[in-house]
Amino acid sequence: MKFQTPHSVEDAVAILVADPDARVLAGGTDLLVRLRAGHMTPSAVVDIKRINGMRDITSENGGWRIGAGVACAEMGEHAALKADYPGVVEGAELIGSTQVQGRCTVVGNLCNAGPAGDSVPALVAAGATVRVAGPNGTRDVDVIDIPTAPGKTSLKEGEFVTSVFLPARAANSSDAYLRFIPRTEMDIAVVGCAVNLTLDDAGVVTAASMSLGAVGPKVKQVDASALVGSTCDDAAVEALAAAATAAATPIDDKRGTIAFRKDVSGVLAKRAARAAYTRAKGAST
Amino acid sequence: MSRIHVNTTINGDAVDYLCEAEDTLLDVLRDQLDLTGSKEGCASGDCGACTVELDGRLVCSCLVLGAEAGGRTVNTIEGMADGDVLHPLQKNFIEKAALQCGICTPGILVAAKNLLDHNPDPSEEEVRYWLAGNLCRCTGYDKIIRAVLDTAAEMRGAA
Amino acid sequence: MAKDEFEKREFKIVGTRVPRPDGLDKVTGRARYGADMSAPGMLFGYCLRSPHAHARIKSIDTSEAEAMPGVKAVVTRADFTHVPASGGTKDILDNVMAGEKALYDGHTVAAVAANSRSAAKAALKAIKVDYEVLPHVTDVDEAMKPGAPELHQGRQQESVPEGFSQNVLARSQYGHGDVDAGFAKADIIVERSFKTAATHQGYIEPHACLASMGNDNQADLFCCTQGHFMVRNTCADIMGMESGRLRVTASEIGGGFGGKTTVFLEPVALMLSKKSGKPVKMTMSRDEVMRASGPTASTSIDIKIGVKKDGTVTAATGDFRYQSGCFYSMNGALGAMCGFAPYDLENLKTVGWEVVTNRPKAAAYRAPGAPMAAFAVESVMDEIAKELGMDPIDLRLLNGAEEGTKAAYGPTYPAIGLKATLKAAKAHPHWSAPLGENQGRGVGCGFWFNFGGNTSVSLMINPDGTVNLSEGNPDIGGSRASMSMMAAEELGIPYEQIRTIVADTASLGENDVTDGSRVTFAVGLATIKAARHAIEIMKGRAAATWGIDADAVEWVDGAAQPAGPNAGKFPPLTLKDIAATMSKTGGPISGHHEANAEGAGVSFGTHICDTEVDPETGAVKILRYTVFQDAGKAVHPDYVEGQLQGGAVQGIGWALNEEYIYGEDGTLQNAGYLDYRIPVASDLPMIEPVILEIPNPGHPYGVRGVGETGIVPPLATIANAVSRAAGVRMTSLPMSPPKLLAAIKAN
Amino acid sequence: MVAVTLWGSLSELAEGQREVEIKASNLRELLAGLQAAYPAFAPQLERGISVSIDGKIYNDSWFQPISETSEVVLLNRLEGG
Repeated sequence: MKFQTPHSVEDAVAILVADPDARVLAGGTDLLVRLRAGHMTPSAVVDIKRINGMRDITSENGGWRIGAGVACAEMGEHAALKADYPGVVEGAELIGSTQVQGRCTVVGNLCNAGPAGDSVPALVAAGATVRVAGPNGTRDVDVIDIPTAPGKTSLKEGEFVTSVFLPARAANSSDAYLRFIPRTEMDIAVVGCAVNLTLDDAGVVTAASMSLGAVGPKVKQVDASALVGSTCDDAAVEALAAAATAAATPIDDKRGTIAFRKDVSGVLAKRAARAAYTRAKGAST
Repeated sequence: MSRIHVNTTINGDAVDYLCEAEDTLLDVLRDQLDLTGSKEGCASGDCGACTVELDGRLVCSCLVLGAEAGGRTVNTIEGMADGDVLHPLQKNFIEKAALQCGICTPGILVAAKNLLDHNPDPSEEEVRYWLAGNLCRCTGYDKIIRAVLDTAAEMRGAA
Repeated sequence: MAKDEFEKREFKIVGTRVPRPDGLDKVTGRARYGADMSAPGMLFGYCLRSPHAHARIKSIDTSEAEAMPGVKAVVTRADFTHVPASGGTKDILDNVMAGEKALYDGHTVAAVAANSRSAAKAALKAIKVDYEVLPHVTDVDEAMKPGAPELHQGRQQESVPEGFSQNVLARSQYGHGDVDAGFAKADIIVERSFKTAATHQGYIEPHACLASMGNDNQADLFCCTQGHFMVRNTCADIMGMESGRLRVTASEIGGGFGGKTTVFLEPVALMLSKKSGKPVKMTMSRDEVMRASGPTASTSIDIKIGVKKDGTVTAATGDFRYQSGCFYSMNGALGAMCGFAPYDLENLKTVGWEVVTNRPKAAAYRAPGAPMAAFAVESVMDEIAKELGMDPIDLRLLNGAEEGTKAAYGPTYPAIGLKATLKAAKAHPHWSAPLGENQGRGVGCGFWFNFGGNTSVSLMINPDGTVNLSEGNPDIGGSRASMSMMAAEELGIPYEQIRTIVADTASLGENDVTDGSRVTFAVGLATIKAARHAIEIMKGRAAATWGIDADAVEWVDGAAQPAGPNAGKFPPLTLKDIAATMSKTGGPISGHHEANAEGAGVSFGTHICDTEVDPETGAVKILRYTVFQDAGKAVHPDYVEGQLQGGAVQGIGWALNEEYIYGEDGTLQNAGYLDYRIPVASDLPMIEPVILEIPNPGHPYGVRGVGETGIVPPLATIANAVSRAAGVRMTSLPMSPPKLLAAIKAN
Repeated sequence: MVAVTLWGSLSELAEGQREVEIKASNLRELLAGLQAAYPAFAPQLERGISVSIDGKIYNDSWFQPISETSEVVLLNRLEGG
């Protein structure tokens, strides 16, 4: 195995094009586990963290661009980003331990394409896009379209994700991400749920989106229109929960059962909706 | 197989080593530099026994490649005491019986020091969540958490 | 009759909280654990493991691996030509290197030593094993049925009746009285079935060793173990060598909890070293630790208890079916002996079963067999208390064992501390604190025997008056401190004047394993007697110096002095004084003691726990936890508290989340800390330890072992708390959220 | 003679007797006496047993004295962690 440290996106793409068995290293918190376990034997590891901009969080068109090498802990330390997207940041900050937080990245979490990645549902609910660099230049892709199946992405040969972009926030908007795990830390989500809301000045929901993790082969967008026109009252929230439970298509595995995951999808939908609503109202005052 | 030459700084000293691309920073610390205070408990980032600081941030050294450490600074348990003067956390872990078998102790001390460097007055809950990635199977964590809180109070008092 | 060893006294050092002698090394990273030692020219050894739960090994081709660069030795079972003398050791050999069959996912079938880790790992992939996959079984009840896939033939003991598969190796029955007559007198009978999953000891340090063996058949081994004398004896038997030619040094040990009371890598490393002619270091990955070491038994248990309306138990029965992996292990019998041990029962019948399955052989785990039995018995007791509307502590006090009670396993108890722990629990503010919505409080009791066993201690007086103590039991939780304390107490000198070390197998007489909570009791006893031996010699030296009779000298506060006015008038000679002149008064002074220490005192504990259940998700939060345990005499209270806290938290993990999960194909699905979920710091509250001291008559200071009892009550205590919080009786462990939520919804 | 309490499985091998009498003044004589009087115990004695004498548990200790008034109870050989 070789270790490569390109200093530009172009160099990185050139390496990836020349060597289809090379793998991109950002935080490494998934890649190194697989390497050590012998589940993966790449010909080269391409460390992209030394490319300019990969470790930056920058304001862009009123939104935020987050480099592929930004550690999740760095997102948590960015007050303005956290104020705009508390749900995205709390999802990112739930991955692993303090030690893992210092290394793991949302782009890595996304490209790992695990159904249970904690940072992905809130990115999807936020309508985030990623910038993909490849032999034919760059393209922007909706986050939801990156994973295609467990462990599989839509990235083509020679391509890698250089950043994720969170769009500008409308007034009175906020989001929340909740997951269920058996312990209080260190677990993979059994169910994850993100809700993203925009309210009018009277506190009535004008736009809502929701996504679920760990209840299907990839992150799942769920119709959240039950909340639109409501003030997140019990009836609206119960309708949202029912939609979440109905939309979930989980499997039985060592982490949970189908029945449990469907039930908890509804529970988390309720709780996340209420948390996002409270935040969005708070944002308006 | 050609190996990679890495120049780095470990516990304040300029250090260089040769490593294979697969070698983790933990492999290098233990096998090549004989800094065996960092332990391998899982090799998957789930136990925290290999915790070190990389550019001041806590990481599991089993999840960092040895080659990545080039030009960066690494702090391990071996660098925590100042000569023969123990860090207050080290002193209190002994005095307050915050260890039994001791295998998790280096990782916990490095993590706790990093916490107190950033947050001199953590709550019990903050300490517990900060250290959630450091598994201890002997103590039930009780005396560890107390030792960290007591040390924080002591260091605030001394400051 | 063995006379009581215990004598009441005022302690100066025992009972204080001194700093431990190994503390500095452990907080600075200097302490050397199993994987921390290296040798010049050392090779790295790795095991190839079966991917199948049960398979006949038709052939193994190692030729390609042997030819690879850097590879210095490849071993398979064919290299182990010596047949071990002991039947138990034959099983151990079969476990460390599979013979005709691989019996579980992870069973070692071959091993490689090479000059780098990567070369060794590459060579493993080049070994070709031709397997004939066989049907497998991992569940205890399934394994017992006639027609189940069978692991062995001809190993069934004479105690097993007809009608079971060959996987049922043994049946043990205990009890007394007439249970049918007893149940006939009962007003209420509660009968329940329980299941518990297998759990792993979960020590953070994976097994590791460094072996060096030459063609002179002489060898050195450095390894993490709970008993290096056991390692020596077992490895010598496997290697067909004389045990005196194998020196084993115990490393610092990164946790064991019973899981390091046998060998896994050590014989393999010795064989690789012998074959390659170079030192070989082997370390297990976490995946290997989970798949091929440890774990404890999984169980299926039936309990039936009958009571009168006033709460008096009239009869009880228990059927304890334990699977302990692929070889015989006594666990079910221990469950049958321990489950009802806290009670004074007129009519009792318990049966324990030992069953083999296609899982790694169970290793001891802290009071092996007892926690699951206590879970089942204490759950039914809680249900009875609820049905009777009785305080569950009162129900236990009414039926609790005390001095003179005929124990569930047969003998009559001497002075014991069960009721003292129950009374302390009842009087503690925790028991009467208010509870909120969705919260519940549980109580549970537990028992463990505690062991003594073979022990050797040497105590050397140095010319400057310092003292070295050599013991032969790896220090797993602070025992070097306790030994120094007891020696200092006895000699009457400061604690700091003594340094205790764990000696290697060539430097001290035989020692049993650090198990059965035996060390503070047995090694402590030997330490006190070694100190007394040295004192006798020093008294003799003082007497000779003064020209008086040795009987006329007494030892007071670290010095010899004339015993009374008739002995003569001389200023006291301190230990330091006597040491300074020892070459003039007869030469070096050492005390020693070797004995098979008997008389370990049994131990009881009572735990209380408050939990909160999220009725929408089945998540359980531990709100408050208090442990009451009889320690006899707490030599170092900090480390006794640590044992109680650690035991409780391991129990919390067992009760809530830890479990071995096997797939349909018989492979382990969660061989790592990610999905084998041991408690993390943020899961827990502080654990309050309350130490009671009811002296053990068998120890000079009254010491009882404390290490194991602390894990016996938690499973039941937490299950009782959760069952009360959730309003539904939980009979299966772990009470993971999916299981608990399903139970809540079904209710 | 010493009264020796058997555990259930041994009792089944001794025609249901829960208690047997053996002439013995120490543990070694007790084990030898059991072996002689009850050949069916042989496999279990070979596997090892523990003996409780007046409430204290002994694993080996041949010369541990036993008196006629001692309470002697046989147990499965104990293994610990």
